[in-house]
Amino acid sequence: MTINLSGLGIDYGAILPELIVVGTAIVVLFLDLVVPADRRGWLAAVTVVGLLGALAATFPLWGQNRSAFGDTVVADSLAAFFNVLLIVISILTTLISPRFLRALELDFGEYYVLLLGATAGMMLLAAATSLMTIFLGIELLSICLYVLSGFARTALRSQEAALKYLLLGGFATGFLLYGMALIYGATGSTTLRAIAASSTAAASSNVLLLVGIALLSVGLAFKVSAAPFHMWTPDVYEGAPTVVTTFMSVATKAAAFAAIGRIFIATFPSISSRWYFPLALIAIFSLFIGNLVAITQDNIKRMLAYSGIAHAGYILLGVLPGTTQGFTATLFYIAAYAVMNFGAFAVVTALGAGGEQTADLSYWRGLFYRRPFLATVMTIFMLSLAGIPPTVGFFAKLFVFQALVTAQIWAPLVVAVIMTIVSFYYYLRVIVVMFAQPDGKVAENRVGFSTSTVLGAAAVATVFLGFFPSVVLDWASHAASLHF
Amino acid sequence: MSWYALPANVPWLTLVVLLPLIGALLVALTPSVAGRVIKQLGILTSVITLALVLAIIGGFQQGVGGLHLQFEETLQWIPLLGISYHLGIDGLSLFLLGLNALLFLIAIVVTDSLTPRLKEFILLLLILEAATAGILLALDLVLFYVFWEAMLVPLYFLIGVWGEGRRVYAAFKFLIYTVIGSFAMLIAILAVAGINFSQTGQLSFDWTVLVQHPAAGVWHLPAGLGSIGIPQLLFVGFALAFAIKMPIFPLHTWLPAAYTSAPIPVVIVFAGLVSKLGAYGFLRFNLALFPEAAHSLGGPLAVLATIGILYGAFMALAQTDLKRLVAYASMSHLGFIGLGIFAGNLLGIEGALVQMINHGVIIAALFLVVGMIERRAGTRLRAELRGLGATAPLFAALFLVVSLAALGLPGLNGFVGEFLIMLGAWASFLPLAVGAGIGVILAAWYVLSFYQGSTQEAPPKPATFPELRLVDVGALAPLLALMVGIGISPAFFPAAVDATVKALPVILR
Amino acid sequence: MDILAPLVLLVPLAGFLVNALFGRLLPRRVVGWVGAGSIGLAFLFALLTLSQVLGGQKLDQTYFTWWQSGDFNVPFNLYVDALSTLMILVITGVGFLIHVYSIGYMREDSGFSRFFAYMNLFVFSMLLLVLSGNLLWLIIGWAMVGLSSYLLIGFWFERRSAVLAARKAFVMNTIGDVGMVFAAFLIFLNLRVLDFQGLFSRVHQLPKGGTVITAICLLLLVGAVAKSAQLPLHTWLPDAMEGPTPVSALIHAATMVTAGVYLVARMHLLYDWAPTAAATVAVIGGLTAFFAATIGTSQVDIKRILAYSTMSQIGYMFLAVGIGAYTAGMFHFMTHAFFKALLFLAAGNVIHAFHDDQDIRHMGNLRAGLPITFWTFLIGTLSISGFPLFAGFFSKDEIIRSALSATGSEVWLGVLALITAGLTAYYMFRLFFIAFGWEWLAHDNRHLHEALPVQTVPIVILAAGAVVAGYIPVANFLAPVFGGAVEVGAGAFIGLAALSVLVALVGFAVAYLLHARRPELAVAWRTRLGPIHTLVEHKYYIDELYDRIFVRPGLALARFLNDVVEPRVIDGAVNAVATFTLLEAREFRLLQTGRVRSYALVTLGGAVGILLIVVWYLGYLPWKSGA
Amino acid sequence: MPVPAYTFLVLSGVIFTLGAIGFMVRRNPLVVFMCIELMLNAVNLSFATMSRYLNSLDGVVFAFLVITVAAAEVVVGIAIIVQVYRAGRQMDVDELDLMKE
Repeated sequence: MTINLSGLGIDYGAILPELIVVGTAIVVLFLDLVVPADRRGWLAAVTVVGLLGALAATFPLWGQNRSAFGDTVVADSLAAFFNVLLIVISILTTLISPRFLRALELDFGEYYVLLLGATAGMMLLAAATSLMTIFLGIELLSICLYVLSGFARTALRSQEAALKYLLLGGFATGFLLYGMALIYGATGSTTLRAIAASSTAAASSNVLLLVGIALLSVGLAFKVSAAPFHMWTPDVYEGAPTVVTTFMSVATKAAAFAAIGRIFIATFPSISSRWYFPLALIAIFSLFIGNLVAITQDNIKRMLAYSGIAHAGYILLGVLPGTTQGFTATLFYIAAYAVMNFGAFAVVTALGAGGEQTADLSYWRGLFYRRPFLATVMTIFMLSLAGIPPTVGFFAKLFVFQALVTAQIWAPLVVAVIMTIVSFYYYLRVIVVMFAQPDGKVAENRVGFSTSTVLGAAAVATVFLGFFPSVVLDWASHAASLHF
Repeated sequence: MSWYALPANVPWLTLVVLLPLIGALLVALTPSVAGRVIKQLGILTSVITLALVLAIIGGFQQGVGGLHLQFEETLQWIPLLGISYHLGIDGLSLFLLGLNALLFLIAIVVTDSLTPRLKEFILLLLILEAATAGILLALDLVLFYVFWEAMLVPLYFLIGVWGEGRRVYAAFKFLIYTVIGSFAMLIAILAVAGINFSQTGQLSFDWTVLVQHPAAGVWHLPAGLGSIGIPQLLFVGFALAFAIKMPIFPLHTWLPAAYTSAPIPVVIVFAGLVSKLGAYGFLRFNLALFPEAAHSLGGPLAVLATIGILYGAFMALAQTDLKRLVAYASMSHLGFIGLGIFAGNLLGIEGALVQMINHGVIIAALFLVVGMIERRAGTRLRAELRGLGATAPLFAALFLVVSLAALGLPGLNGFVGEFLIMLGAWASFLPLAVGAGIGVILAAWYVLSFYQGSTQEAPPKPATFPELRLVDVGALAPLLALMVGIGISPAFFPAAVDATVKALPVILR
Repeated sequence: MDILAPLVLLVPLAGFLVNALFGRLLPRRVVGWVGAGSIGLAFLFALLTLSQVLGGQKLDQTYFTWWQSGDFNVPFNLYVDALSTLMILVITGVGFLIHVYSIGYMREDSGFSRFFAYMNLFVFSMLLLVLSGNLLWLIIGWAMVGLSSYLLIGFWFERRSAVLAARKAFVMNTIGDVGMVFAAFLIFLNLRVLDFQGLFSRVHQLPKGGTVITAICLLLLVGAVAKSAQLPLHTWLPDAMEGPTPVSALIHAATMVTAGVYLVARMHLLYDWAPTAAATVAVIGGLTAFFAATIGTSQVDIKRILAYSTMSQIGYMFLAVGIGAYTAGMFHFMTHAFFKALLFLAAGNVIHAFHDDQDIRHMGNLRAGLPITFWTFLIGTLSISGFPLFAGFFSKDEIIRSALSATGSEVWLGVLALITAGLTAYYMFRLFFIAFGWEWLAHDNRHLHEALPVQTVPIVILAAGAVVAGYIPVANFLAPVFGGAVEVGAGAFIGLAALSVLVALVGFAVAYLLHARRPELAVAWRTRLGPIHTLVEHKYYIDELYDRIFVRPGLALARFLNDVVEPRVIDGAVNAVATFTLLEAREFRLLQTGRVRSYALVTLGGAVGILLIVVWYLGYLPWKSGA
Repeated sequence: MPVPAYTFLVLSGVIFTLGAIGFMVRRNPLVVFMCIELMLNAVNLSFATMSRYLNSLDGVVFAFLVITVAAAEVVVGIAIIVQVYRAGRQMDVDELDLMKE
């Protein structure tokens, strides 16, 4: 008796990047056993090399449309787009990590393994075209991040963050899965392609399907930390080691939005009239709560957490029209957000690496005069987050708003605009504080070479894309044209 | 002025934007300790820029009819959304560009070499110059918006870091106000392009394209709350941004705070130029893109402008701080410009255009004078200033000319604009012209009490107010020359702008 | 002539520039002669112009374009005819004498060069005003005259009173300027021209006596009234005495205040076309003449008395041009220029002699000390009082005659003018008797010294003018502009002449009685007239009135806006929004309790909310069916 | 005796709700964690039901997947909880509020 595997569409090439990342993780895991404690830097190097390999393996996937493993994953431009994004993020994270970890005496090999694991999960999530793979990806990244958030084993806040993240994450996973179950029940299949085929306009009054979609969106909204499913975000961002926050604040969001795009825009276009309203509400909530509460924050990590919630709202706005144009804007925004928010958190990390207690805004007073470089790049990131040209953040907002205007979606647009104005307050507050006269002289503290390189790169990218957004926009528009 | 033709294949306008940035780069590369070098770099840069701009003004062909732009440059920028890098110049922007270059030169010249962190100061000034020049040159709405917003950041820092008093509050207030307006404009910009797209099937943010198909249509409010004309709606969107920048009453409360806190070099360009950019925006966009709305909404705005004239004048009368006084005087004068624009006829608009230059020149000079007084006498409070003219006759004389121009004395430049503006207003809204006339009388009142209060009467014993130095005279000289020159023979001005203004849809209509 | 006219303008301008730019470097002698010489030169050019005008030439020459867009085309053009020629002759001629006098008078002042710069600027502005060939440049000259007067009134700028007087003069003149500007608007918007030729040719397109032309003329009148210190914009003139005395002479005799008369005369075609406006001019003139004269009777400051006499005399001129007797008005302008300049310069000598004391009660018996001044002043007094054969007699008489002989309502103005003539004679001789008193008063004035020749010579020349100017055939000279003068029978001529002389004599007699023969009577009368006297002495409290209704309310409003409206209302609204936002933010912040279970609760709430939406879609909720 | 499919679905819904409510009301992290497991099992039940009802294996496979992943999650979860415990803090999720507004 023989088993015919041809139908399964096994195609390792399609998931080569993910495989490489996982492989690297395993390699690092073993290397960790042999590398002496004071040479852990090597692990970072290996990690970077592996990620670069994955990056290289990603490029062939550009412009393709290879469904593999029975339609559970696809290798297309969108996946490639996110692979590049995620890999770059985790490379940058890896680069700024060692110094920070040493400063906090957390310099253990598992860190890189978990980082790679999370990356792999995110990449899988971006490529997933089946409920199963989506679930798999989400869990892979989540579990790794649970551990990473608690990586500062001895720090109470870190533990607390981990536990909160774990419990609430699990809670949300419950909803996610239940939604998947109902969708499966309504459509009889788990692959998005089949689901799309069976969810025609007639399905717009299918109870199971709609409830399923609702619960699914709860799970996903949780992952992108959109209000009102954002409650975990501030605490976890604050408690987790800054470098981890840096990573997950951008990477998780990005990956989850890939899934959102595939599910809502590609799979359920015919019933967009059904998911538009809830999503719009979620977006508005996020803009509202994120921006408003951020005003009141004196802890910069929490402030950035809330700003992250707000940005989830902006990104979600791009999904609302359900058009390729809108999704293009979303993708561009994700990329932009990745650059600038990573940069912002990286600055906090860099300060933390100096072993300084950095979370409180009062510490940042007069930063410009003792850490001019950090203050300058932070200024750039803040301006970009606020959306002031010529920075990438401006075009991100511009494109999203433009999509909304073309789709004549006014109410969320108005809220977005008003809240953006509010957001100026807290972003610029940071700048004001940094440029205010320092009250006490704090010892000059060098930024490590790799860190400053990363920061410089992020800042340059923020500004460069502010002058030539087309570079990324064209990729985004190409990647946004989903089809299956 | 079509004295000669510049070689065509040189990106002149891009150079105008680029030169200050290059200068900024050089400044950034100079070590902060080399204060003199940095300042000289700044001066050099702005001198070259000024020369270039003058060359362009000289090469500007007069009387080229229609909304025909000159020195145009177009490059693909964001093709996906029909956003292009499109620069051009016409009668509306020509002389403002000159004013831009001139005021920045003066600002850098009068910058005190002992300013803390001089390097960053000059750096930001140069970046600001590039941004403002861009605003005047941009013909793509998004490009314009980018420059418009980019202008905020340097200004914000220049006030917030180098300012005095409640500088952070002032900078912040200014920023929030401006941003509110900007976003209204941003939405309007997107909507204009969207409507044009639905009409013509071509997605473009290009002014020259959009001006061909003025938006039309009516938006019916939900639940039968009536309906609003789309052009009017868009007009308001743009107007908000520009009205706040100008500022038009009652959106002005950021102004006294910002002007008072800003250091003198900054306030020179701030009051002298940036406020004019609001007026320029009205002409370039509101009047060109929405002629219908301009006619239906011009009246209310003209009323506001007139209120601004009188309000600013009365406020100026009540001020005790010279800087605040000049700030409100500036607001009052800007009311005239607004009135001329919204009169919506040839003379009113040309008057507004020439008055923009005059206002820039006059207000810059006034703030220079305030700066000189403050640096010498160590105070700006009218109560503490007496008889400065006794020991500084030259100062008193120059100050007198500036004051006379400010109160619109016939024969000096202020009169030219005010005459045409009131004439235009008289033709459109007679009562408002009368109101403006009262404003002129009030101006005579507060300007004279400003001038006499500080320079005349018995000086304190011993009179210690030192006479002007050469650099002060040098900074004032070009402004004074313009005051007299434009006052006596402004004919060159209509010659250059007539064609453009005549072609404005709002006039044609 | 197209060269001459600009020269007349440019020479004083050059003088101004030289003295303004290099005056502080040049020796005083040079400064003085540059200042006076430039005017003298201008006078020569004016004479040449005269010769050409007498040769029947006219000029309307455009030199450059001021503004040209659409049909709004304003050139810089000069317009020379008999009228402007007469004006420039007087301005430069009398102006020259005043300049020469000033060399002596101002010799010890620290601001010597500044003074001459201002004086030249003054003359230049006035010349520009009268030579300009279009309304806009007339307005420019008009305003620059105001500026010059401002500068000269506030010449001693360390005196607070001078500073305030200057400001007052300027603001009031600005009111007039605005009126002029508005008139220009109406003219342009209705006739599409601003230059005189076009204006005069097109004015008849407007309906005669219509609203438009009347409005134009009245707005022009606002300017004229402000500049010529007529009611109700006259209050600046007396204060203008804060300036050095030659300035007063210049303002009152040659330049400034006569501008209003010139304007009406220049625009006579318009006023002929707007009878109502013309009548208004006449009424204002008549009233001012009388009103000022009454005040003049009660003042004790020598310069103020002269100032009010000027107001009164200008009133005559307004009356004249108002009733269409333009020639008479201009004639009186000319004679007045002579004797008023004379009076002021003479008064200047007296004031110097008494070390800047201007109170006539402290003066006396000047015949011995300042003989030249004494006799010339007497001539001036006789001339202004309209004694026969003096210049003033002819011109004033002609005005009164035209007023009385005019048909209709102006007759009462004529009567008023007649009475005013009497008052004039009274207050002038009152001044003369008290200040120059016949007999020795309790006043030691042996230290008095006559002024330098450089001061006395001009006075003497002016005195000559004050005598002979009446014989100049101005009427014929101006005929081409205004047409023939009003003709009256010889009988009426003699009769009226006799009448006015009689009135003047009465005024003289009263003055002689009260202030020379029996001064105690004057005191008695003053007490008897109690309230009226105080009223008159305080200039009818008009200054105080204006202060109450304009100045103080204006400042109060300003303070109110600054202290209440701006911070509370406008800015208050803005701040309120900001505060509200912050409060909201704090509210939302409270959600974040830090407890996992409450977080889960919120999450669940969100999920339930979305499910509710779904249910709503499916139409399971009563109020809305989603499908 | 055949039981209609929807009863299973209702059951799973009830269990899920119980889990969710348990999450809210219980304060011992371990118990809270078990509530999550309960929710997941409710999901598994419905998956199985669907799978049976639709005659497709995907649901069952999914259920297995969930079980394994849940196992992994538990491992991590327990570890973290133990960490917290060893830090000497009470086994009470309400006590974990170092970080709040």
